Amino acid sequence: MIFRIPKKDGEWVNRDKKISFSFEGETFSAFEGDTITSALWAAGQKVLGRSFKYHRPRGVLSLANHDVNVLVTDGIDTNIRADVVEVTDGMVLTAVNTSGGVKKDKNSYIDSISPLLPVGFYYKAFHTPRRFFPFWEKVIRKAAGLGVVNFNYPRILKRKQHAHCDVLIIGAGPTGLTAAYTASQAGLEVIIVDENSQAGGSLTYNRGGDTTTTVKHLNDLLAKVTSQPNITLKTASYAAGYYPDHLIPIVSHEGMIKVRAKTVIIASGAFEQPPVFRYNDLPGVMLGSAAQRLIYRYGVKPFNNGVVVTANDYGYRVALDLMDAGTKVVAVVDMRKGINGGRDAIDLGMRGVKIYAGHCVYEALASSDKSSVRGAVICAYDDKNSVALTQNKFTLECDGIAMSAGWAPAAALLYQAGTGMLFDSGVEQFVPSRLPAGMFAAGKVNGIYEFEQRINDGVRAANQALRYLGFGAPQNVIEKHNGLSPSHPYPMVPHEKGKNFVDFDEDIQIKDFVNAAKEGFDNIELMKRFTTVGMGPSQGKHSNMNAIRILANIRGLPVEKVGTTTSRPFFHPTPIGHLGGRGFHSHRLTSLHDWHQEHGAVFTDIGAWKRAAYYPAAGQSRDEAVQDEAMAVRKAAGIIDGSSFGKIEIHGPDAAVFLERFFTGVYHNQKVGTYRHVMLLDESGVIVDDGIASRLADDLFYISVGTSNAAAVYREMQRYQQMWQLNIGLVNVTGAFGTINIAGPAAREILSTLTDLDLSYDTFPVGHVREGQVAGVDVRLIRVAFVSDFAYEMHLPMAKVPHVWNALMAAGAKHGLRPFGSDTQRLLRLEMGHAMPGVDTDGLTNPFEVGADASIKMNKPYFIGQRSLEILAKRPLRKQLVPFVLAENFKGEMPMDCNLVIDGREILGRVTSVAYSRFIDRCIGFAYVSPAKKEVGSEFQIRTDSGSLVTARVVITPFFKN
Amino acid sequence: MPLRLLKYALAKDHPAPRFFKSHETPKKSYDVVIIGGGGHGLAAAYYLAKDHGITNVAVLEKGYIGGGNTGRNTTIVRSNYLTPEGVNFYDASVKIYEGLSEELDLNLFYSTRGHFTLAHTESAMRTMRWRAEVNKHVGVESRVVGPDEIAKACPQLDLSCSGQAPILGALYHAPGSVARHDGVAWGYARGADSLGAEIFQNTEVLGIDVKNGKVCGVKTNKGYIETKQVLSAVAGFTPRITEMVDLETPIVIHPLQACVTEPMKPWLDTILVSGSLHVYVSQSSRGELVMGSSLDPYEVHSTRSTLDFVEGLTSHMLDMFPFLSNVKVVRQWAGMADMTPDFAPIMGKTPIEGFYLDAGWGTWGFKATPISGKTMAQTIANDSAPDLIHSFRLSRFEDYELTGEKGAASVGH
Amino acid sequence: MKLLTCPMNGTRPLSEFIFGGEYRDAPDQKTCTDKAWAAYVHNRSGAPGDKKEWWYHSPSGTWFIAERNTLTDKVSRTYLLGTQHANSSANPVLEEGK
Amino acid sequence: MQSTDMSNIAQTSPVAHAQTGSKAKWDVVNGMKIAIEFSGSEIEKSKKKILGVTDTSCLSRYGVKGPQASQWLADRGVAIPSNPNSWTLCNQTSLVLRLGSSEFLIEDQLTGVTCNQLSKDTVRTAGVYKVPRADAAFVLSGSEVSNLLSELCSLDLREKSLLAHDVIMTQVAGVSAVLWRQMLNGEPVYRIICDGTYGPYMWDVLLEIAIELGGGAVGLACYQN
Repeated sequence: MIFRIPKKDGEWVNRDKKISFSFEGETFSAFEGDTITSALWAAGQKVLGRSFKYHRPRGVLSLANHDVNVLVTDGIDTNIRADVVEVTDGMVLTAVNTSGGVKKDKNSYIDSISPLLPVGFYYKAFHTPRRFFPFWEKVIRKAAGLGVVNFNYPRILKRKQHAHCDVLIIGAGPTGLTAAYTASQAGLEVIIVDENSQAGGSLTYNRGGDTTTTVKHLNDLLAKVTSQPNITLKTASYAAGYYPDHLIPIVSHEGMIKVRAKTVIIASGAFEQPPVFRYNDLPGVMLGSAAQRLIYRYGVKPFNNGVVVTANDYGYRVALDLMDAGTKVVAVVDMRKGINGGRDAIDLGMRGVKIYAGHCVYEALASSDKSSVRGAVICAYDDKNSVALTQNKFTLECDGIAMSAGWAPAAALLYQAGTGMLFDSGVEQFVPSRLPAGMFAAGKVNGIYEFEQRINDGVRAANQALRYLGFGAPQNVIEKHNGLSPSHPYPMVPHEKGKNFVDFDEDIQIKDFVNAAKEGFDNIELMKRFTTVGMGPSQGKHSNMNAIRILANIRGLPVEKVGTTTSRPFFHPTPIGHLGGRGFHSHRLTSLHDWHQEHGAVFTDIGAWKRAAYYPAAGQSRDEAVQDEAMAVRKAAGIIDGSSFGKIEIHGPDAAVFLERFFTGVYHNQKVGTYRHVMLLDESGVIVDDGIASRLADDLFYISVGTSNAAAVYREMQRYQQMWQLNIGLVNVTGAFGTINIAGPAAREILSTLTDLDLSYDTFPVGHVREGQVAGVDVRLIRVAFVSDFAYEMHLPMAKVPHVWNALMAAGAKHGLRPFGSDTQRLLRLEMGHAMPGVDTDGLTNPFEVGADASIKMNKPYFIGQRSLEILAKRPLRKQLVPFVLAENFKGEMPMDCNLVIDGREILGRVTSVAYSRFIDRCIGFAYVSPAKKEVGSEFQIRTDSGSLVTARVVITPFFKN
Repeated sequence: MPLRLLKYALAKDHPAPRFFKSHETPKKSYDVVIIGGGGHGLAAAYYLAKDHGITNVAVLEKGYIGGGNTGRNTTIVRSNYLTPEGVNFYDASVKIYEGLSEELDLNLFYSTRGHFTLAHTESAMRTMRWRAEVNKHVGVESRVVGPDEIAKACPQLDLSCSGQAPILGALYHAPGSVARHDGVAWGYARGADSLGAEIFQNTEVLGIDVKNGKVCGVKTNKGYIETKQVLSAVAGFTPRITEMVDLETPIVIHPLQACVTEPMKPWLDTILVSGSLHVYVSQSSRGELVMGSSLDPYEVHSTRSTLDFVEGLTSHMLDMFPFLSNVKVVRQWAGMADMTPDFAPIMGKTPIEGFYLDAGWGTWGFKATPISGKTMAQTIANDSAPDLIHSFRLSRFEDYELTGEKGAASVGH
Repeated sequence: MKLLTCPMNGTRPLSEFIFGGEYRDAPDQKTCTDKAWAAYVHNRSGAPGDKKEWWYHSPSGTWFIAERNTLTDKVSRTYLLGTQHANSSANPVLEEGK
Repeated sequence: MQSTDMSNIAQTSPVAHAQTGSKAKWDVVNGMKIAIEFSGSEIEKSKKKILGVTDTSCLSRYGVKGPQASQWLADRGVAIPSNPNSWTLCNQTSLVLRLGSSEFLIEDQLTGVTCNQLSKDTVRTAGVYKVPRADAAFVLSGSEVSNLLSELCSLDLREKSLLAHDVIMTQVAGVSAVLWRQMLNGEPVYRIICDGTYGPYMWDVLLEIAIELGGGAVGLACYQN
C-alpha cells in the first residue's frame, strides 16, 4: 500500500482490519472501509478499467459513483462500481469489457483507429449492401455492452417498505444536517438520507488542509442530529427518483423504502465537472474532489508530484489538501487571468507552490504504455475566448493532475418534480426558480457554496418547510453567493488532435459535438441522441453541463437558451431485484380445494381463481379424463365445484326495475321460484356477460354469472345504481357462497336421499328455484340446464360446501357419481348447445350475431345498449355464430378453436369451440360464418393447423338432438 | 472496417453535410402542411415528394424532429396482428422497413430477431392460434409454437415463470424486428429535405383555419401559412389538433412507459412479449434491455414516470429471468398514446375537406411509420384513401364497423 | 404513486382505485339521431383540460366523481355522485401549504 | 339463510388449506375447525411478542347494510359507532365495525353472542340487507407488526396514525381487506380480515414475512384464556 498515508481524523477506513482480495489475477491488501478503487489506488494500481468505446485505460475520475469506466465483476455479479463499492475480504475481481485483461486489452487498438469512428458512425455504414449487415451487426453487438450477465445469479427478493414522514431531506452534508436539526426542533418526523456510507458530505473530504476545524464542524453537526429521536438518518441510501405527490424511493443494499413525505428538502449538493483538455482521461488525471476523497476518506495519496489545474478557487483548497497528504504540488495552473485563490493562494505561494494564472493544461502526457501521466503541457490561455496560446508552451513533469473547473447541481430530483430552473451567471449554474408545492432546495444545488451560507440556507429551507406545514417559523431569504463564481463558464481547451474528453462513459470529445452540430443535430435533445452524450450509466453527471456549454458556444447562444435535457429516474442505476422485490401473486381458493388436490385434480387459473379443470386417473390424458367425466354426467351423474361463479343479491322493491334496466330481458312479471336468463351489454351493444337471475322473493333476486366477469359486473351494478338511485340493495356474495352442481340421470335420486324437497322433474322443472335443506344445510337449489337437463345447482355458505359435497359423494357412490372439472363443463355445455361469453364471443360481438334475439326485449323503455342495438338491427349482419358437426366418424386432422372458416381467399369466420363428444360420437362445435351460411344444413370449410380443409355442417342444438 | 468510413479519417474537416436544412420562418403558403415532425409526418413528406412529386410541403414540429413517440417507443417492428386488414397493413410496413436503410442510405440497424408472444393461459393460446391462422392466411410467417421451441430460442427464459404463470406456448413471428427509432425520423427528414420539403422545428401550430368546411390555412407561432391540405400526424397530441377544427374523435390519451437497463454483453437474441405478465423486452445493439409494459390505466396528457410501472414490470421480468436481480435499470420514460376503442389507427379523410388524420396509433405507431407515410401521402395526393387503410377510416365508428383488433389487445406492442 | 382522495375513505394511493372513464350525460335515446348516439357511444372529449371522471375505490366498493385536470393530473375535488359539495380535496399533502 | 340450520355441521377455517402440512393442533371453535397450536405454547408466546400471526376466522361474524341498517341494529340493542369507518365495543364481547356509513360488520369475540342472536332474526326488513360473511380473519401481535405492514400496505398504519377506533378498508398484499387495531386479552393487536377465498394466500404472505422478522404462526389457544 505504497500510497497509504498516516491516519488522519475522520477517515473511513478501519486500519485495524486488514483484508485481502484479488484484481485481474493479482493479490492486493486493503483496509476495511476501502472501496475497490481506493484499495487499488493505494497499491499503486493505476489502470482500473477500460473505456466503453475506445478501450482507453482509465483510473479515478470522481470517486463519487460515476466512474463507470471502472466496472468490475466478481464472477457472480457484474458492472460493480469500484469507486464506491466497499471491498470485502477474499473478493476475486476482474474488469469488465476487456479482451485479455485490463493491462493488455486487445481491443485497445480501437483507440488508434478512432478516426474511422466519427460521431454517429454506426448510422453511416454497414448497411450496404444489405446482405452484409448481419455480419457487421454481429461485430458491433459483440463490441457493445459492458459486463457479462451471470445466468445462474440467484433471484434476490429485496424488501420493499413504505414509510411516511413530515420532512424528507436528500443529502446529509452540512446543509442537509442543519436543515434536519432545524426541522426536528418543531417536533416533526424527519428522514434524512445520503448515498455515502457516512454522513457529512463535503466535510468528509474538502478540508483545505485544515483537518481540525473541518472535523469539529462535522462532529458538532452529527452530534446535534443524532441527539434528536425524531430524526432518522439513513446513510448508504440514495434517493432513486421523484414521483408524484412526494413519493421518493430510497434505495440501499437492504432494499427499497418508498417514502411518502409531506415536504422534501433537496440538499443533494453538486457534482464536480472536469475541465476538457487533451488526455484529461489518463489514469492519474482526476477531479480535485476525487483526490480529496482519496486523502481524507481512505488515507490514500493520489500521486507524488501533482499539477493542479483549476478554473475556480476550489483548486487552491485541493492543492492544500494534496500537500497535507504529502504530495508535491508542482504547480497550480489557473485558467483564469489575474490573481485569484485568496488566502489559499498566498498560503500556497509562501509554501513555494508555483501558480500559473491565465494558463491551462494543453494536454496531459502519457507514459509510454499510456497507463499513467508523466507530465503536463502548460501554455497560456485566453479564457474569454477559450483559446490556448501555444507558442510558449512548456512541460511540467508530474505523475498526476487534479482538476477543478466547477460544479453542476445534483438537481435530478428537482427536475423530475417539475422545478423551474434558471441559469444564474453569478455561479454559472442552473438554480431553482419555481419549486413545486412542498419542495425546497438548499446548499450547492441552490447555488450556495460558502460554508456559512450553506448552513444558513439549510436553516432557511427547513423554516420554509415548517411554514408550509403550518408552523410558525421565520421567513429568511436566500443569501446570494458573493465572490467569484465557483464554476468556470467555459473550461474547454481546444486541441487539433482531439482526445479531449467531455463524456468519459461514452468517449465523446469536443469535436464530436462540433461535427454533430454540423450534421444538423444542434438541438440539445438531438445532440444527446446523436452523440449519446449523457446516455451512459452515469447519465451525464459529469458531461451534461459541459455538453450544454459546448452547444451554446457552437450556436453562439447563452447557456439558458440551449436548455437542458429531460431528467428521468433513476438517479443511480437501480437493481431490478430492488425494484421488483417480493412479487405478490394473489389467488382465490374454494373451500373444496383440498378435496380437489386429494383427488388428483389438475388446476387451471380462471381470473384470480384456481379451478379444478379435470381429474385424470393415473396415466390418463386430459382428453380421456374429460370424456370419462362427461360420460358419467350423461349416463349416471357428475358433480362440479362451481364456487367461483359470480353471485350477487339484489334486494328491495325496485329490484326488478333495476334488472330490467341493467340486463336485456324482462323481470317484473317473473314468478318467485323461477329464474330467467340475464345478458349484460355495454353501451355499444357488445355482449359483456350472461347468467341467470333467480327470483327468491318479490323483492329479492339472486344473480349468478360467469367466473371471470363477476367482479366487473358487480362493479357496473354499483355504478348504475349510483346514477339511478333506485330503492335496492346490492350484496356481492361471490366469496360467501359456494356452488355445487350435480348433474345427470342419477342426480335426482342421489340428491333426494339428502333432502325433503320435491325434486320430481314435472313439479320442479328446469327454470325453477327452491330454497330448502340439503344434508342439513340451507341451500338455494336451482334447476339450471347448463350442462345437462337433469341438473341441480346448490348455492350455500362457502364453509359448508365440503359437508354437502361429501354427503353427495357418499350418497352417489353406488350410482357412479364422479367429480368433473371446468374443462369437462366446457364440453358438456357445448353438447347442450350453450355459447359462452368470452369463448364464443369476442370484444365486438353483439347479441344478433350469436342468435340471442330471444333474450333481447327491445320493447322495454330502456336497457344498457338498447339504443345501439336499434342501430345495429338496421345494419346487415356481419357474421353469425352457428352450431356445427363434422362428418360421422370423422378421422381427419381435428380442427382446433380459432381455426378459420375459409371460402377460397375469403375468411368467413372462425371456430370458437370444437370438441369430440364421445356421448354423441361426433365432432361438434360453434363457429362464426357469413350470414349466408347460417341455415341448418348448409356446409362450410374449416382450415386446420396444417392447412387441410375440413367440411362442417350447420345443425340445431342441443347437438344430441340431431 | 467499411471503406465509406475512411473519408472521415482522411478528411481534415468533418465531411458530412447537414441532415436537413434549418429553416426559420415558413413561406406564405404551401401545397401541403404536415403537423408533426415525427416519423409519420416526415415519412409522409418524403413519400409526397418521392411518389407524387409534391414538394411544396412544410413539416411543422413543435419541438425537435423525432422527439415524440418516435424517440420514445421500444422500436419493435412486427405484423402479427389479428385482423386481415391489420396484418396486410403492417406487413406492407415491414416490407418497406427491410429495404429502408439502403433507400435512405442511413443504417437504421433494422435487425430481424424473431418475435415470441408468450401464452400463459388456455385463452391466450386460443388468441395465439387465431392470430397465427389469420397471419398464415394473409401470407405472414407466424405460427403457434410449444415451450421447447421457445426454450431453444431463449434458453435463459424460466418457462414456469417462477411457478407463477407457466408458459403453455407462444405465437412465433419470424419477421419480428427492432430498429433505431431516431434514425427512422432522421432518415426520412433527410430524404424529404433533399427532395424539397421544408422542415420547421420549434414551430407550434396554434390554430387551423376552416372556411365552409374547407381547410384554408394554419396559424403558427411563426406566422400564418396558407394551405388547402393539412395532415395531422401528432400521435399523443391528436385531440388538441382535432379540437382546432371542431372534429370529434374517440381518441383518448394514455401514457405508455418504458425503461432500459445498463448495457450488458448480448444474450437475448429474440423479442419477447408476455400479455399476462405485461412485459415486452428486447436487447438493443448497445446491449441494454429495452422493456415496456401495458398502458397506464387512466387518461393523462403527460410523460411523467410512475414507480408502480417499473415495480410491476421488474417483478414480472424476474418471474421470466430470475438471474436479473442485480442488473440495474438506468432510465425510465414515457410517451403519450392515442387510444381508440378498437385498438386500430384512424387514418384518411375527415368530414373537413383538406384535413387528413394520421392518428389513433395507440402503442403501434413506430412499426407503421413507413406504410402510414406512404398511404397518407397517397391519400393527400389523390384526396382519396387507398383500400389498404379503408378499414381505419374515422367514419367506421359512426357506422358501427369497428375493426377486430380488440381481440388481440391483451398482447400488444 | 399518485394519491387520490375517496370521499368515504380518505386519501389513498392510486393502486386502490379503478378509473371509470369520463362522466358523461347520455343524449335522450328516444329522440336523438343514430349519428348522435354513435357519437355519444364512441367519441370522447380527448383534449386536455378539467374533466369529471368516475373513479372506484376497490377495497370499499365506492364509486365517486373526481374533477381532474388531465393535463396537470391535479384533482380539484372528489365527491359522491349527487352530493356535489366537495367534501374532500385533491391531495392534502400538496394543499396543506398556506 | 344465515346458519339457521343445524350447527353441528363440520366447517373448516378458510385459512386451513395453507396450514395443512404444518404440524398444527386442530380444534373446533364455534363449529369451525381451526389451528389452535403450531409449535407449543412457550415458543408461540415468545413469537407472539415479536410478531405473531393467528387465524381467528372462527369468530362469529354478522354483516348487514342498507339505509335502515343502523336503526335496525340499534333496535336490537347493538351499539353503533358514531363515525363511518370506526368500530366500537358492544356488551364488552362483540366488536361493531362500521364500514363506510351504512354497512356494519359485527364480530363476537370468543365469548360474544350478538351475532347468533341477530342471525336468529330471519324476517326481512325494508332497507336492511344482510351481508353473509365468510371471512378469513387474522390477529397480528408483537413489536414488529408495523414493520410487516409497511411491506404489505402503503398506508401509514403506525399507532400514531391509525387511531384506536379507526377501521380502514384498504389493500393488503394486493387484496382488499379491513384493518383495525384493538386490545385482545389486554394486549394491543392489529386485525385483518379479507374474503375467505383469499385466506390461504394471505396466511402465506403474512407468515413468510413474520418468520423473516423473527415471528411466526401462533395458535388460537394463545388467546383462548
